[in-house]
Amino acid sequence: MKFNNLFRFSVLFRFLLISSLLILLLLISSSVFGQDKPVVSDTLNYDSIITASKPLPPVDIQVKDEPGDAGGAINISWKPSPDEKNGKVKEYLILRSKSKSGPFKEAGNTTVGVTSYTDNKADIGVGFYYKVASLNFDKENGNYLWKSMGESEIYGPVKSTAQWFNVKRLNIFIGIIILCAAIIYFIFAAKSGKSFYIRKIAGIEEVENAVGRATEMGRAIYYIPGINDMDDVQTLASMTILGRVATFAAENDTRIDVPVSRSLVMVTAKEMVREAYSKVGRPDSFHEDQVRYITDDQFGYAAAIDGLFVREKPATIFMIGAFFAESLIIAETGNSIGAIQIAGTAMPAQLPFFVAACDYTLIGEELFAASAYLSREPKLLGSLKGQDFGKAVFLIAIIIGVILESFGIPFSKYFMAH
Amino acid sequence: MGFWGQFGIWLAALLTIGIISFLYKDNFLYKACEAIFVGISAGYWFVVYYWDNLYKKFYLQVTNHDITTLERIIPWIGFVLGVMMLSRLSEKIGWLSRWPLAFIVGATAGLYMMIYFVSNAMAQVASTIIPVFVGDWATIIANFFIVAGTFCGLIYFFFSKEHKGAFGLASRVGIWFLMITFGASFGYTVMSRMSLMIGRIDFLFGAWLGLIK
Amino acid sequence: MKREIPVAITFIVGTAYLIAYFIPHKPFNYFENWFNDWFAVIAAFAIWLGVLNLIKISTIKIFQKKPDWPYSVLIIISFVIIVFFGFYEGYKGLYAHPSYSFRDPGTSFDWLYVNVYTPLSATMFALLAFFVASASYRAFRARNFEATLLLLAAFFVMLGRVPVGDILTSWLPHQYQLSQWANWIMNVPNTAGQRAIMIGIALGLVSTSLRIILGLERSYLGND
Amino acid sequence: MKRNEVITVGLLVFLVFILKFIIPKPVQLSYTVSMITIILLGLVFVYILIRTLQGRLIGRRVVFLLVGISLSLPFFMKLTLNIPVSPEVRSVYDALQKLPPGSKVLASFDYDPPSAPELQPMAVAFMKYAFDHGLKVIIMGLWPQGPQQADQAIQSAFKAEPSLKKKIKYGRDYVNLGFQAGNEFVILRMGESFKAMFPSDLNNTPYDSIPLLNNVSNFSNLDFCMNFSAGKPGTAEWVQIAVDRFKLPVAAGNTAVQAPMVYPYLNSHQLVGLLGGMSGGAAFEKLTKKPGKATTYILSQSFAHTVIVIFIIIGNIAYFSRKKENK
Repeated sequence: MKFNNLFRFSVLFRFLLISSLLILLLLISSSVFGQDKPVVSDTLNYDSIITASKPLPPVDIQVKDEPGDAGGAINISWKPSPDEKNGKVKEYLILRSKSKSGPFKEAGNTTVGVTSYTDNKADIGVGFYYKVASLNFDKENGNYLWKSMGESEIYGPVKSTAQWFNVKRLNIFIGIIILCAAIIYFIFAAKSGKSFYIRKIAGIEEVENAVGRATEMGRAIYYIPGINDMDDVQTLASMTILGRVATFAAENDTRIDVPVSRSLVMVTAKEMVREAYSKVGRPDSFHEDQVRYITDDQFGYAAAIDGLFVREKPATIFMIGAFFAESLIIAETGNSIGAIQIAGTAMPAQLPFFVAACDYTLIGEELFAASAYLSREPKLLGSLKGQDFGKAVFLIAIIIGVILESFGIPFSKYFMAH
Repeated sequence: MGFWGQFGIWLAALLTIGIISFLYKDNFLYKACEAIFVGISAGYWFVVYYWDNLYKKFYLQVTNHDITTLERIIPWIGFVLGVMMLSRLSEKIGWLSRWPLAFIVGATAGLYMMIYFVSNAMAQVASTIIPVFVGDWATIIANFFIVAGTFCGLIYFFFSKEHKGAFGLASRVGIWFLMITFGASFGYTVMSRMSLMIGRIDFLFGAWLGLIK
Repeated sequence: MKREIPVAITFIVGTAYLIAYFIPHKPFNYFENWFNDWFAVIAAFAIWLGVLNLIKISTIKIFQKKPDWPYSVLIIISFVIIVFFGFYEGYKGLYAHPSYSFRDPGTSFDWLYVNVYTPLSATMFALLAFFVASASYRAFRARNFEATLLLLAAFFVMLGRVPVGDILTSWLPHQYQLSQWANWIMNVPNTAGQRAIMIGIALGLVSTSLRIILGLERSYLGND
Repeated sequence: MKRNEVITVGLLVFLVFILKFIIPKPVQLSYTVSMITIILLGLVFVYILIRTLQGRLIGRRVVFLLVGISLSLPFFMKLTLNIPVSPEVRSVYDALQKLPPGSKVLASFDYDPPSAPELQPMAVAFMKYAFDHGLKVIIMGLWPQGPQQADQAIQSAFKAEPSLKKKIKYGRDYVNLGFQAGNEFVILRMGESFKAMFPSDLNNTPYDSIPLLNNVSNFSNLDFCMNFSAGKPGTAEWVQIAVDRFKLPVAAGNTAVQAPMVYPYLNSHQLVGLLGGMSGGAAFEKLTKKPGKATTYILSQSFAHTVIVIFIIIGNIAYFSRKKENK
């Protein structure tokens, strides 16, 4: 039997029964009332609607195993039913069966306008048959008044399988391999003694002048390393830069103060400053209390620094590391006492405030570049060079790509398909 | 609203004013509110992590009899790693905590490496590669600025070449774009902070004092 | 041993994630799920560390009668109260019919959250509104071309995103009003700048992650 | 404590007493009074400008007080303003309009009460819209307090439009799956199976016995995703995983701090649209013709922005005039 769907069979049966009744009624009424409009009761009405509003099924159906996945998914796609335009399609139903003869059960539905569905409940290795049906209906209070369905042919069988490589991600694979290879190459090149050029960074160039200014004025330098602990790369970078600043200060015999908010940072900072003093041959000029712990608490730390600034009026202030909301309070006070301020952070939300309130700001990556430049650590230098390689590739790709695209040749899809 | 509801609102109002009082000066009320904040937030996250992570992801898994034995054993590895984390409290066996730490660092590194490379590098480069001279004047100008701004901005963050000549000019244009970006962030940050304060004022005037509807 | 095994763990876990991105076939697709669960459990233990540390510091402060020690008492009391109610409600909810969660509206834990935690944290962040104003008046200066650009962009965005901007420029045709300028700034130069920053950060992240996975970067393991 | 401070505290307590128990409520200033207040505030700023030009900066506490006043007063004013609508807000609205009734929409609530002033108005407006247009909403949260915020948003929507309450049924029209720990890993696993991440909903009803979720096994069965986010995990994670890996259309509502960083995703069409901060919420309320909290707040917000801009201008005028003198 062709109508293997019980539901459909009953609809057909009812349709036949009711439409014959309808014809009978029509005949009687026309013979009694002449050519007047037929009078049809509400309940009977729906079945004529069902026939009249039966939508054509969608066309051009394709059923495929979902590529590049772990199996268990089959993708069904179609072109919209010709009846979609005249509003006869409200939904598409995806019907599925393990055998060609059925029974077909609903595997899923989509709203109109959608042209694909992924059946995620397809067991691996089992062949499935699919039909896609356009559905038209009317609803009242969430209940169906009537439903009418146009079914497509049967497609299949299709088995879902697990793949060993996600082909859709080939471009990403090639990209990451090239980038990683470049980074590794440059790291090992740096380790084997190759030296790399790093461009001037404005904030770092100015360190000498800023320290000199403090010396001239006979006032102290303050170095604020942010409020994160040593596990933050920004704090690590800040410590490297502190070493440089402290060396200049020691050379000029200018006092440098480092108030910190973490005990571990205090230990490291003390080491950096002590080393700087002994490097220039003035180990005796270093005092333990130059690096001191204030408090772990964010606003408490800010308030304490505020007080220090107002009392001691430093000539130069460095704010380099991980900063949060306290950045504003510190930078404002530093500004109000007329100090030269050099800031640096990779915290995107604080950067605008630093730029607006400080004389020089190391922006994001510049902070890390500065620390690589100052520490000359091969792994940092190599990474920086590797990243630059990546940037160069992207820059060239943008130039070539924009030209090609402007002439109508697609290029961006090699990076990412949208 | 019962007694606890009313009491809650008065308590919340007192704490709100306590924090705001810092604007006048650092005082005992602010310090007390801050201490409560530290204690409450530590306790809050402690409880939440217990129920959401430890209970759901471990206890419920290992006591679930609907899954295979292997699936029941797997979560124990996580548990053991977690306990090793506590070894940090002791000086002697503190090195054991490096194992779970290594796990966490490795997992985030592996995941983020791909996620960021795909979404923030490849996808963003792809969407910068657009035909520039298409559409009306406004679109052409906008597209041109987006391409040029991204290009010059990247050049500013290019460290292994001296910023001289055309390269230096591009990098200068790049920093201009970055500055406009920071200006936009500045404006939005102000908007955000003000909204929060508006929310608190709404609470004080509305829920607490009942001055506004 | 103290260093080799952690480095090996990092390598294996990191590589597993990388492989899982490209190879959907089992067993790689399972690894991700297992690792994610372990991650959650380890994070739960990690918070014990922070909590124990907080209690240790506070107790020392109290017993040594350091300045401000009464505030440490407050820290411990508030911690104990919320933890007590969290567990009390949690276990009560587990055996109740119908069962409920410790943080459902109406529980005492939720009461503490709504009436203590929320006002405190919201007001803490709201304080910044005042500090921004003060810094605007006293510190944000158009000291050079870059800072001028920044402040101008901020003006356009701040005024253009609220009705004030259009009121101020109501004498201009609609497409030249401040709100339109704000749109343009957000969608064109801001997009370009953010994108440059994004690409830069992504490359930095790849190189850091690579160093970590390959064991070249071991600073997270600490010294010794 | 000094004597002055004791007096100040006493006065404050007295003020609270009067405001709470004596003054008739609600307080509302008429249009004329509002305008006079605004003009007075303007005069204060003129005075500040003159003082600053003379080199006498006003104190920090005065600035704080002024900001406090200009944030509070608008609450009592009744001025209607024409809220500007940005294209990214409009595209959220357009995308929602394109969804036919019955579409399944995932709403992820990734924020907590402290950021609620910015995000809650959007969430309420979204819920009103979705229920009004017959969208089926599946709620979840990557932040523990998110699902609770969603619940509050639904209650506010019902309160504002009682007709919705009769129409909307839990389990058929919306479902709240609750919170799941694991940040971006949750999204990652939802790409494979929702059920694995959310075995039951907030009320412990098993996943399979919720009618709305019958044909929902992962992202491929959804039509749209709306994400309300206050940080990490949030919009960036949804874009990176749900959009880039699983091709789900996502729109977002963000706190203003986050919003500028999300714009590149808009231009690259990784994100359908964006509601940014309070102004985004107000614009969305305007488009959906359902004014709510954001529309009320926008007046205070306007005052606040204006005050900041005026402060920057005054500060800079003083800075440049002093620079000239020094030359």
